[in-house]
Amino acid sequence: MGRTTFHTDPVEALAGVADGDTVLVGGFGMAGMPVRLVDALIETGATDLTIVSNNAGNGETGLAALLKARRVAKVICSFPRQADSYVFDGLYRAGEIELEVVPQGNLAERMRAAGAGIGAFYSPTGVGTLLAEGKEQRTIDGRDYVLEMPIRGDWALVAAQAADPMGNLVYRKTARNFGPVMATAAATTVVEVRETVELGAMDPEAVVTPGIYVDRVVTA
Amino acid sequence: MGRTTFHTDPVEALAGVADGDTVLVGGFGMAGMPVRLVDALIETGATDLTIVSNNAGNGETGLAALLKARRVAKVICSFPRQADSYVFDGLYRAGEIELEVVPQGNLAERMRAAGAGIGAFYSPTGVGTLLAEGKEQRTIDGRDYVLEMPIRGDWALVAAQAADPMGNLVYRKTARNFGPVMATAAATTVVEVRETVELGAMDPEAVVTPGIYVDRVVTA
Amino acid sequence: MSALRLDVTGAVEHPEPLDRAALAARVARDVPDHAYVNLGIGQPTTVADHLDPRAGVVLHTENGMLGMGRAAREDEVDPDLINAGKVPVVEPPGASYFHHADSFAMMRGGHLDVCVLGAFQVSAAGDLANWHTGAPDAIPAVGGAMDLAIGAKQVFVMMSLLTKDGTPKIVPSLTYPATGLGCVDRVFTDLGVFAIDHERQTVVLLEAYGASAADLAERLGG
Amino acid sequence: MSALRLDVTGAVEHPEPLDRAALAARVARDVPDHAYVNLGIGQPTTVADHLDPRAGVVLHTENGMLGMGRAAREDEVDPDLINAGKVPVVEPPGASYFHHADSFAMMRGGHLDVCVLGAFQVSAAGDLANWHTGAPDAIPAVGGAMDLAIGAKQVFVMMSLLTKDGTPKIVPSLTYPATGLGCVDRVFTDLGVFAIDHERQTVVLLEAYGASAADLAERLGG
Repeated sequence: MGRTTFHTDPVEALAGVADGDTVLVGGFGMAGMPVRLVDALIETGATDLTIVSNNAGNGETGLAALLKARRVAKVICSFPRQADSYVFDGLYRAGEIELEVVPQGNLAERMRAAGAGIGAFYSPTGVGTLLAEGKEQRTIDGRDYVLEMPIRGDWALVAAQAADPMGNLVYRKTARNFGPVMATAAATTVVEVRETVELGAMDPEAVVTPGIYVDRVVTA
Repeated sequence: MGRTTFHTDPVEALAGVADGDTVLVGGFGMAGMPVRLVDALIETGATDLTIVSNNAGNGETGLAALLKARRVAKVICSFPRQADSYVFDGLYRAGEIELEVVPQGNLAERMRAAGAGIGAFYSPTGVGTLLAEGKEQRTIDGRDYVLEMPIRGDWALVAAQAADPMGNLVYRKTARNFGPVMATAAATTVVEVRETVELGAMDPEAVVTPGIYVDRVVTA
Repeated sequence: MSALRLDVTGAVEHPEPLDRAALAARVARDVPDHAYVNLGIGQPTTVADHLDPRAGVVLHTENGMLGMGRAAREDEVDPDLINAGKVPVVEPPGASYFHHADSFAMMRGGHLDVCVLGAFQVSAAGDLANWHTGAPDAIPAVGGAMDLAIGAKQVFVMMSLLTKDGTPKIVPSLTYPATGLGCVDRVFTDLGVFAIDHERQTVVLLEAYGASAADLAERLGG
Repeated sequence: MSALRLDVTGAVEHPEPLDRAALAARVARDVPDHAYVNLGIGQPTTVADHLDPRAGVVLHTENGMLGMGRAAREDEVDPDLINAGKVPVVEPPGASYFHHADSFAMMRGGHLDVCVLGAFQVSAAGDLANWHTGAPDAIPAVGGAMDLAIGAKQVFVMMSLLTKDGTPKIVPSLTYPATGLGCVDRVFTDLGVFAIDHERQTVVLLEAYGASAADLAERLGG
């Protein structure tokens, strides 16, 4: 058996979260959003957090509730502005939150680089745009690229469909999105699952996230 | 349906291979080696090839037969020297074949970069060694890295377990190895499979190589 | 600002402008059979309704699916199965799922044949502006726009030719912040279909709709 | 050549040298419970035979498997299921497969706890030589050695302390071509177990087997 631990209490599963930590939060819209873990993160009381996620929260639940509770110093995301992202909008316009906008593919690839031990990479995305300002540019084989650095998390909060006792994960449909990438890019990865299955019940060919990337699992 | 075409004749499936082409050949030892496609490559008569593969052939079949037929100008691989790699050894010692030795992880990642549109990347592997000589080095966050460039193929020859009519692929156990990476890194990817399954018979969650990467399938 | 480099010789003229549905159908006509295609959020999504199922076009959505199906009916909605616009869709046979890094690798590696995007502006060099109005109080939000802009063998833009106040959206050079440089290949609008000739950095009018080629040349200042 | 920086104070002395099986068992003792471990080709592979199944150690093989099982018996051989040494193995429950880029990403991203490797030489700085003798007529072949050398939280080396002609393989600085710099943490040999103190660039003798600490210091020229 690996070293993945299993928890029923999501707050217990976040033991160790500290002020100033960087937290990768999975999900694209609500699909794959680790709702229980985000709520638990609020409960921990940790503040001055950097949140890395595709969006910056909707309405007043989940990430938006975390923002509203003033726990977040900085958001790194691709798309903060949504129909009902008024909590983020208000904090941003009041100058109370820092924002780093990253093209969605660079966001995913920068986390993949962190997980894969890549020091930096040249991306074709964003060349010649505001989001490449101040970044090193390089022409390789006649094409222009921008140097992008890894994004590492102290924590990754991920939602998956099922875990086995080794911590191996499968996801469901497009709820997979950022989960498998974030799981590789954090010092500690915490995963909420809908079901746990017995050892041997998961097809080894179909495992998406091997248990080595999964530190703690919160069961349903 | 995608544009993947299905063939029974492996030589027909290699129509278009030209002298001087770069061919990525899957497999780690014999696991995942596209034996029928390598034999067909010999039959095409194409010469002056660059072969990218983990090894450089064993005995006198497969890649070794291709080498023995003097069709290969250059081999890019991680481990040319094996117990019975005498065909390669002889050509190399006679100065009749060029060799680029690449650490196995860099070999995989350089092909991944080609498939993913990454211009180049900084790798921690090989720093301070003979294999990094002449390569750009860079210190990032206190760690040293070597700049590695993508490896692109004109062709990828891959063996998989099964294909569906969309060209989606699954592999079997450790025969997966380089196949999914090479399939992304070539202008034309040709795959030999042991079985074909009906549309809808492959679990969309378990597809390893989506059909977009598969141009031609050779059926059993 | 210098004049737009525009070539209207050889344009075919049609009597009526294209309404939204006709425009979507016109874009669909230029999508090759068996192409792998990403349709951007909003108007580009409607192109799917005009693709002949027998043409075998395969849709990609950047949130991790190839072979994406149509929008889900109410009784088919599955919150785990959405497109990039966060609209529930269905899973046809032959689909596959992958994670976000693999999905954008597929896009940026140049494996998609066509990407269809909306735009604020397109320049004669094929530069695209579609992510930011440049207004000083706007909250920046890019999503996948910059990846999509450079991530397909052909990038199609679909938009109205003129803003509400009549200003052309095909311009000599961008005044809005760029999404990508030199990336647009074809521009489909209500009044005309244009190709970008990257070598000549010239906009070539292929078809005019509800206006003569000469009219369009005058409106665009070319 | 300067002298080896060696610290033998505090070493525990054992009367007998370690034979190959005892050495493998000694390495196994230092592998933490529940660790994710890659065992290099050859002698390091034998460490698996000495891991207590209850310790929950999970084996990685760089050709794309986590949770690798023991060597296959003759009736269990499956040509699709091999380890990095190309030896057939079995698939225990809880295993998973992945492709080569994902497998080396797992390694280079620092996710493995321990990697056990053979070596020609280890320097006081923790530099490793294990891929090339430097002989001018040798055909270079690196495999995964350079990735393994830098790809685990802890790198263990397992070797004889002396060559057949009695030359120490722990050296002030490498004379063979390097596989990785500053990467070795611990060296397990028939005559002694050593830690590399990276800050002091010093080899620390932890345990001596079949020789006194003073004897080893003399042999190593420290």
